[in-house]
Amino acid sequence: MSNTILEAENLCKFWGGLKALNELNIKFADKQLHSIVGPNGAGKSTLLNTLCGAYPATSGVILYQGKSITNLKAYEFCRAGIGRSFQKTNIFHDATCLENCCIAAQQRIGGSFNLFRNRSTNKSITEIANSALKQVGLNGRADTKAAEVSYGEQRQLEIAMVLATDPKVLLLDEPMAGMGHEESQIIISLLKELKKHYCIVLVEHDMDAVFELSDLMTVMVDGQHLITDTVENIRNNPLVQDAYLGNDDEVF
Amino acid sequence: MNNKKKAFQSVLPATVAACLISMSSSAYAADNSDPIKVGVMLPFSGVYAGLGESTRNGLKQALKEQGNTIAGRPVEFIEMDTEAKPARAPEITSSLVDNQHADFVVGPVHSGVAMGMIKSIKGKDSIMIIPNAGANAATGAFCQPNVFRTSFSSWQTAFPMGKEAYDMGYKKIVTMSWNYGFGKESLAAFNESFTAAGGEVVKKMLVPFPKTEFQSYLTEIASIKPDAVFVFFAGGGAVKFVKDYDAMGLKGKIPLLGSGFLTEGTTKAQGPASEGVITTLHYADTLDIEKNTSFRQQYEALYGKPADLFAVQGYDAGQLIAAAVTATEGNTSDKAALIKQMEQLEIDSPRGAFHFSKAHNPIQTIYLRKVVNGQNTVIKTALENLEDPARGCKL
Amino acid sequence: MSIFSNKSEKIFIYLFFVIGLFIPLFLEGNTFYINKLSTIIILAIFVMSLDYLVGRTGLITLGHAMFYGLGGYIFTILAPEYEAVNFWIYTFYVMLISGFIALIVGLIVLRTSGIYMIMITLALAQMTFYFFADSVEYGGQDGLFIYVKPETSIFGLSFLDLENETHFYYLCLLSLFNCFAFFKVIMNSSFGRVVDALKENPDRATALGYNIFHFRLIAYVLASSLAAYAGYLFALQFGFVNPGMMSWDISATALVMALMGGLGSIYGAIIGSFVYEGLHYYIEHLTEYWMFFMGSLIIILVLTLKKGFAGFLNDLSGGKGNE
Amino acid sequence: MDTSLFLVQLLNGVQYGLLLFLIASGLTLVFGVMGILNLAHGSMYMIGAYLAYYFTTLTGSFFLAFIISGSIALLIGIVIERFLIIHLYKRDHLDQVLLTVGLIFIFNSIQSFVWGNDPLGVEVPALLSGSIKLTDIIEYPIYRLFISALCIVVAVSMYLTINKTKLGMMIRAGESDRAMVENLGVDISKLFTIVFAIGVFLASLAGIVSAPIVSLVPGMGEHVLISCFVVVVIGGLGSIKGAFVAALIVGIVDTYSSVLLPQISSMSIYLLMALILLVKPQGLFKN
Repeated sequence: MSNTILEAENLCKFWGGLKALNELNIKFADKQLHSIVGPNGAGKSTLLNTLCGAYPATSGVILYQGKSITNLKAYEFCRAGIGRSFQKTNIFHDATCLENCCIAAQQRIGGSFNLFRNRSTNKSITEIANSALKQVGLNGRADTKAAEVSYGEQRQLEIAMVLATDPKVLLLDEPMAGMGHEESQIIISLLKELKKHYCIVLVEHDMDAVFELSDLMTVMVDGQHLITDTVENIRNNPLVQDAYLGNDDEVF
Repeated sequence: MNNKKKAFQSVLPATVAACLISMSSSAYAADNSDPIKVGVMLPFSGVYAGLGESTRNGLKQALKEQGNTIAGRPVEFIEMDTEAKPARAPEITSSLVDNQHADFVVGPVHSGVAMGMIKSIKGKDSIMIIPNAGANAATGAFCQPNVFRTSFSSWQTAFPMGKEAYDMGYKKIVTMSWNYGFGKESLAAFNESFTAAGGEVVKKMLVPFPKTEFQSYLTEIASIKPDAVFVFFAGGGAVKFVKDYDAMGLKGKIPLLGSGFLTEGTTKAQGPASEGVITTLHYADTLDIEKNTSFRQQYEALYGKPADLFAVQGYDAGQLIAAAVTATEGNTSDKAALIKQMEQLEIDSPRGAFHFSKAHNPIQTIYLRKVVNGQNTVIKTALENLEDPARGCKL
Repeated sequence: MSIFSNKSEKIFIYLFFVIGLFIPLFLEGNTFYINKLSTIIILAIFVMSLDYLVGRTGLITLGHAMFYGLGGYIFTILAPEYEAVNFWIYTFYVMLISGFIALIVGLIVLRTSGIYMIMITLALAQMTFYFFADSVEYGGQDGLFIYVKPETSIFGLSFLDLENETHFYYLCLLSLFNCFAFFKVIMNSSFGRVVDALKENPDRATALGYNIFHFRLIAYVLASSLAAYAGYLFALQFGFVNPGMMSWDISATALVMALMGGLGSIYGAIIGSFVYEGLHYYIEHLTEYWMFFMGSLIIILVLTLKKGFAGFLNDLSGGKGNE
Repeated sequence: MDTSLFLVQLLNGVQYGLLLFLIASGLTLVFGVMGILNLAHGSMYMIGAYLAYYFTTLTGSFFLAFIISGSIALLIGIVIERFLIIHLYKRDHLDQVLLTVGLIFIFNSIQSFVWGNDPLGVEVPALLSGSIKLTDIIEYPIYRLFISALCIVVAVSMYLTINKTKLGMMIRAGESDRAMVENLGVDISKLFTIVFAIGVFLASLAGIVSAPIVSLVPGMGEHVLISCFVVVVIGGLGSIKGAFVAALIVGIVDTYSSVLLPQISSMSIYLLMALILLVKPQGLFKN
């Protein structure tokens, strides 16, 4: 893969004695959707959290555009261009949808330490926020309080906020969790569009969606990398079926 | 505008009263129908609440003896809780002085509060009578024409002990108190007379206020083995200290001396541990003076418990008000005249008669006392008619 | 975009400041009431700064009174004893120095959060309390006096005489207004946007690339130096400072006032201070055991009025607010 | 400082530390299991001491008073939890702070109303009133040693209860995951009532046994509370083991600093706390 943008080398994350990530090596290419699957407790979420800087790695290296970002602070990952969405809806409920995206956009435009400039006067921030909402199809909800839009729309907003930070890499943690079929379809078509522009790392339990969307898939078991391959190859790989059937009661 | 309003306020009742007089041809002067307002600023909650209560009882007893009228004018009390919080002092003083126009303000117990009060009563048309707070500065550097004290200065209560201690044969002494004004002033006064007599203070220990964990200090004292220990503690701290001192086995070996507050109102709680502790103070419950006996009888009849020092000091504040207003024949509007009367008065106190120094602090006799059967018993007079040096006072 | 969050706030603020402006005319000469109002207004500034910290930033502190006391002490220690200094220049000094102290303290306490922050702020405040209470040069337990009040001239023109209670009252009222306006401006600013975000969801704010520590630190410094300004005014009003100003119950009472008013509403701080002090004044005159009634009242308020009086007013006026 | 003196001071420090542990253990237990910060913990200490005074005077026996006061404390704990604290589980720490400040006000008023404001004292029970000779001049009161022994008994029984009994298992589970406890079919509201009552009981117990060696004054609870905070924070909130270690450290530091560094002795434990938090923001034993 020539256009690798994000890469983990021998990445480890230990919680006391528990090895949530164990010597993991993985590469993510630009403008591809790369999904991570595996049974519960395989370390998928831990991987995302480590890649975005929320959990400092125990050992190993994270390379972004060829440079190590392992030692950056949590907030610096976002500034570098790694955006993430959360498994549990993680938005600012009291603010409007637009304001939610403005918060994200302002980080990039700057002026956050300006105590006196009214937040609504910076038009470029509002523009970015609006276009992010538009990208996910929420432009009609700009002035509605985030707490008041539907669950599916909150999940979309979650992604819009990430987009507003102008990332190169999107780390999406179960964007379709808890959604109905129709709501999922919205996200699926959104992701299809987005993967043309971004490197997307997707952790998702909805296997239909995963198989439909993924360019590459990685299977993880017990914090370790099992296999990375195309959708077709994974589907037929006995190792993978074994991993799921043998270790967990979750079957796809 | 302040004055205009005040003038208006005093003119109006005067006019009304004048009309009444012309109708009823009463013999009393115009302002005789107005009550004499006595503001009471004492702690009724918090650590010092017990002292506040005794002081108020004494004050009321003195005025009750006058039938609650002085020179024909009724006495009105306005009571305020200081909570012993200095930060509240100016505000409450202002309330009594500016809003209620109190003629007298009696208070407080706590020295920090006293400082705040003095600051706000300075130059005002009210007279402040301090019934306890012993800060030297109140009748020293901060003395004011309209501030009197019926209690003591810290200096007075500890100074005589220095000489007494030396005369008892103690040459090396450890001194100890809480690290606050009253305590430090007491230790300094003791040090002054003790070293002048030829003794040596080998160590001065200051305990953070209001810490009462004394074990480590007592261990330290035991290791120094001085001839005696002089301490200042009051209230709950005094109880704890005397009990701990005894429990550590020091009492029989190193004599314990103190400023009188160590055993004042605390011997009951201290129990046998306080037996034999020697202190100096301007009063003792058992003082064999006729006035004291009658005062204590009446107090017990009124309030159902024995009087204490704080009651005496409150009582004397009441006597001072009564005597002064009687002397001006009920006129309280001319404060300068009142003050002049007060300066000349001799107060027939249960502690023995006293009058005021130029700085308005009592010139009084200090007694050497020893706890016998839970009672502070007078051994002898330590210093007669002791006057506070009033350092820094320009009155 | 209006500076007010909702209608009841707008009505309250207009009413309060109009009444505040004219009330001395009706109290002419009664220095007690004017003093009392000044005291409560000073308290409201203090409570407002705490409300900003707790209600808007989500940083709960039990040591805010430390800065209240420091404000008074900084002035008293800096100003020459028998010389009138300029009020405005010393306002600047007091806020600058207290802000600097807050910066250092913030670097320590903001490493912690939640209950730990409550306790460590409390401990630091106690430490400062003991520092002044045990000090010899700063008056110990008895505190220090201010002998000469500052003069207030700007370019040689003097409008206010601080010895005059009414003038001082107007200074306090003006300060409260400025403080309110200041907080409203920063709440609506770009900075306020981030603060809102990190209060509701600090993890998400971090994930969006904000170093929330910096924002918290700035908020902490701002709120602390305004608390110091309030303490400075308090010291000037009665001309003395005392370690008691820093005691933890002052912080706790201020929290109660902020809660009564409605946390995070900023204008609620004014309501809270007036309601609490009014009740205190009233009940204290009724009974020696006023603490019992205040305590019961606090408990009832916590259990019933969850958004304080500001929330109550807002519900009354049927407004939802536009935040 | 010679060796024997040094050792006596160490004894002082340990003894003070053990007492601090007794007071702080209830606070940290309640916080650990229930997530409730009870500022009125110091008031419970005060009420315990005053109850001990009241019943000692009434019955003439300290041990009888001990039992009665302890039972009343348990009852107070149950009542407070059932009627007040129960509303706070879903609320943030701030509401807890305010409600318990309200409780402090109320208990202070009750104390002042019922027992007045004069300092009171309780006699050391005759059985324990002697002293042991340590050096030629220093004797050590047996009662203080008795308190230390009691504190150790409490510490050990807390350890055993938490690690070896069913209640302890529920407490441990409650500390780590509240939802899990509920899933296990434990009646969590009953568990909370029990734990809170135990917390109040421990504070009162400390008050009761301290009564003979302290003076009973208004406001005695608040002072204790702050020292208690320091212990709990240094040890790590919610950790009983941490509270034990921290209490001993605080007791010893406080004792030696008052002798060796009197200038900063009042600040010493706060400095210690600030230093420890700089290195370990969560305290020494945060799980």
